[in-house]
Amino acid sequence: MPRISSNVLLIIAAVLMLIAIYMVFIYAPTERTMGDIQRIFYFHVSSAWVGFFAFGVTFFYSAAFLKKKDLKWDNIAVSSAEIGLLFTTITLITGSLWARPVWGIWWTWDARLTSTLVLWLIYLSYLMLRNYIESETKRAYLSSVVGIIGFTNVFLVYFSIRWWRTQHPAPVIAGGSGSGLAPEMQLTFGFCLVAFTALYVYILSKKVEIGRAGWEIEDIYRTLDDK
Amino acid sequence: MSETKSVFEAQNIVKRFGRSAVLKKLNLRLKQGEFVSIFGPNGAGKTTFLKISAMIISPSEGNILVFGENIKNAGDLARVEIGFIAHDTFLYRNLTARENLKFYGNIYGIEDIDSTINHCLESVGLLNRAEDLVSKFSRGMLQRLTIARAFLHDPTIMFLDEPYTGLDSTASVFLNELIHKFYNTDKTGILTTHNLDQGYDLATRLVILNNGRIEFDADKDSISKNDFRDKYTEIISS
Amino acid sequence: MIYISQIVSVIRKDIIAELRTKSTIGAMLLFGLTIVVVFSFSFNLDLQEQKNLAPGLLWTAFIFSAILGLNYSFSSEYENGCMQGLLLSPIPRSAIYIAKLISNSIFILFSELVILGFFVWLFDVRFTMNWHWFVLLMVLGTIGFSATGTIFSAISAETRMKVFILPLLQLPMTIPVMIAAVEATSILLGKETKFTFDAWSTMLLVYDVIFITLSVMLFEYILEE
Amino acid sequence: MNYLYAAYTVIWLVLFIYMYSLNKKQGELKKEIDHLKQKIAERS
Repeated sequence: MPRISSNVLLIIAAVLMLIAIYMVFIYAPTERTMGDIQRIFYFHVSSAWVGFFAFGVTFFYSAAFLKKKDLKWDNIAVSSAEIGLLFTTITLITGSLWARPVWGIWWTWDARLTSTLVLWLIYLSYLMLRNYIESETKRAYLSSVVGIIGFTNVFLVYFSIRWWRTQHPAPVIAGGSGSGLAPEMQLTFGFCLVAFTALYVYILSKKVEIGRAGWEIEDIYRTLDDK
Repeated sequence: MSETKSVFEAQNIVKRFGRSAVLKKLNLRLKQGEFVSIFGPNGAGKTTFLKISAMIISPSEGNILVFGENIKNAGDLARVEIGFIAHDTFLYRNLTARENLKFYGNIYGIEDIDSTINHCLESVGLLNRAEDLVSKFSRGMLQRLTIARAFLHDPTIMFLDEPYTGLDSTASVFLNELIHKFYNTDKTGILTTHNLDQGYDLATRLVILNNGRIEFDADKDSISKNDFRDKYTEIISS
Repeated sequence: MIYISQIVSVIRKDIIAELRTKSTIGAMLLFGLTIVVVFSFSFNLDLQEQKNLAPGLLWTAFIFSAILGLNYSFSSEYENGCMQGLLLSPIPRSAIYIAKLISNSIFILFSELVILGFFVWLFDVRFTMNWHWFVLLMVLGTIGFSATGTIFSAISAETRMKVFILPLLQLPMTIPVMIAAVEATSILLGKETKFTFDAWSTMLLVYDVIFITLSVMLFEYILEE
Repeated sequence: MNYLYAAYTVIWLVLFIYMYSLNKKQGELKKEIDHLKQKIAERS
C-alpha cells in the first residue's frame, strides 16, 4: 500500500466525484428511449465494477496471506471484502430502482444481476464466518480459503445463468452495455469508473489504517503486561 | 555414543498466534538415545512446540529437521518416524480397538499388521478386548489403547505431552514399561510435564521453557534434583 | 501405491464407522423423504405441471439432504482429536480431502437413490431417455456438492455455529450445479431445450474438476493453526 | 423520475454513513492510543 496519507486520497476522490456528478447530471445527454432515468446507469455500473474489483483484491490478498502467513495481508483482504460488500449492496439497490420504472419489475434472473447477488451472498458469509472464529490466525486461514473459492465460483455462476437465461429469455437490458452509448456518455461512464475507484482506494486505506491502529493498541497492552 | 548425526533438530522456531509470538526463536538438538524433559508453567508454549516438532502444525518461522533432513522436503516420509501421546486419544469411538489400530497401521504402511497389533495390544493388556467398541472402553483402558496406538509403528522419535496427568495407576505402569523399553533400544524422546520428580527421573536432559524461550538446557547428571528444583522456581518467578 | 491405499483405508474407516451407527445416513434419508412429502403437499398440481417442477423439487431434496450429511462428515475426526492423529500420520493432507470427498459422495449418492425411489413413487416421474443417463447426472451432481461441501464442512467444523455456517457457505456455491442438474434432468424427462444433455453434463464435469483441484490445493491451510 | 433521485440519495446516504462511521472509529482509536501513550509517559 503506497504510503500516501489517506487525506490526500480523500481530496483526490472528492474532486473526481464532484466532476463525475457534474458530468452525470449535466454533461451527459439524455437517453432517447428511457429519458433521464438512464442516468442511474453511470453510478450503478461503476459501483458494480468497483465491488467486483474489491472482491478481486480480497482474492489476491487472501492468496498472499496463505503464501506469506503475514496477518498484514489478511487485514487488507478483509477490509477490501467489506468495501466490496458495501458497493455490491449499492449496485443491487440502484439496479432495482432502475429496473422498476424501465421494465416494471424489481428483479430479473439475468446473468449479471444474479452473479452480483451471489457475490454479495458469498462475501456476506465470508464476513459472518470471521465473527465465529476466535483465534486470529485460524480466522485468517479459513476466510482466505473461502475468499478464494467464493470468487472463483462467481465466473461459473455467470456462465451457468447465461446458458440458463437463453432457455427462458428475460427482458433484454436496454442500453445496459456500454457499447450503444453516445461518446459523451462513454466519457461520463469512464470518468465515473475512475472516481469510484479513487473512492475505493481512499476507503481501503482508511480501513487498513483502522486495522493497524487496533493492532497498535494490542501491542501497547502487551508491552504493559510484560512490564 | 559416537558423535552421531542429530536425530531431531529444531532451528530458530518462532510461532505466532495472531501477532503475539508464543515461541521466540527456539533451538533444540537431540542425538540418538537422548530423552528430554521439558518443564514450564502453563502457557509457556510446551504443547505448541511439541505439535510443531511432531509436524502437526507448521512454525511461523524456522525449520524442523529429522535425521538432518528438512521436513519441508521429506514431509510425509519423515512422519513415519514420529510418535505422539497427547491428552486426546486419537481413537474412533465407533470402531473396535483392532479396527482403530488396523486403520493407523494401514496409514503408516506397516507390513505384518495383524501380528504387530496383537503384540501391541498384549503389551498394554488389552488383547482380550480387541473386538470391543472403543466407545465402551473405560478411561484406563482408553489410555492404555492410546499408548498402544502411539507405539504401534515403532517410532524412532516419541513425543509425550504431559502423558502422566490423569493417568490411572495400571496405565502409568504400562507407560513406564514402554518408555524404559524405549530407552534400551536407543530411541529418542521429548516429554513435557509439570511433575518435576517424574520428569527428572525419566530424562537424560532437562529443559525449562518459559514464555516462549528456552531458559535452561543441561544434561541431568550436571545438576542434582534439588538444585534443579531451586533453578526451576528461580526461573519461573523471575 | 501408498497414497491410494491410505485414501482407501480412510474411506473404509468412514464406511465401517457409519454402518455401525447409521446416524448420518438415517438423518439424510429421513430429511430427504420429509422434504419430498412436504413438496407433494405444497405443490398439489396436475400431471403436466408436475413434469416441469419434478426436476427442481428432486434436486432441492438432494442438496438439502446432502448438506445435512456434510455437516457431520468431519464429526468423527473432531471427536477425540482424531484429526490430529491424521495430521501426525504420514497421510498427505490432500489425501485426507480426497478420501473424505469420496466417502461423502458415497453417502450422499446412497441417500439420493432412496429419495429418488420415493420421489418416483410419489410423483410417478417416467424417464423417456434410458435412466442410466440420470445416474451419471446424479454422480456428477453429487461430486459437485461434495467437492466444495467437504472443504466447507471442514471449515465450519472449526466454528461454533457449524450447522448454520455450512449451508450459508455451500448454497451460493452450488448454484451452477443446481442449474445444470435441473436443466439436464428436465431434458431427460423429455423437455426440448436449446442446450443438449451433454452440454449441461460437461458443465457439471468442469465445475467438479475446477473445485476438486482448488480444494486439494487449499485443504492443508484449513488444518493450520 | 423520483426513482433517479431515490437512487442517488441511496448511494450518497450509504457512502456518507459508512465513511462517517469509519472516521468516528478511527478517532476513538487515536484517542485511546494517545491516552495509553500518555499513561506510559507518566509511568516511566
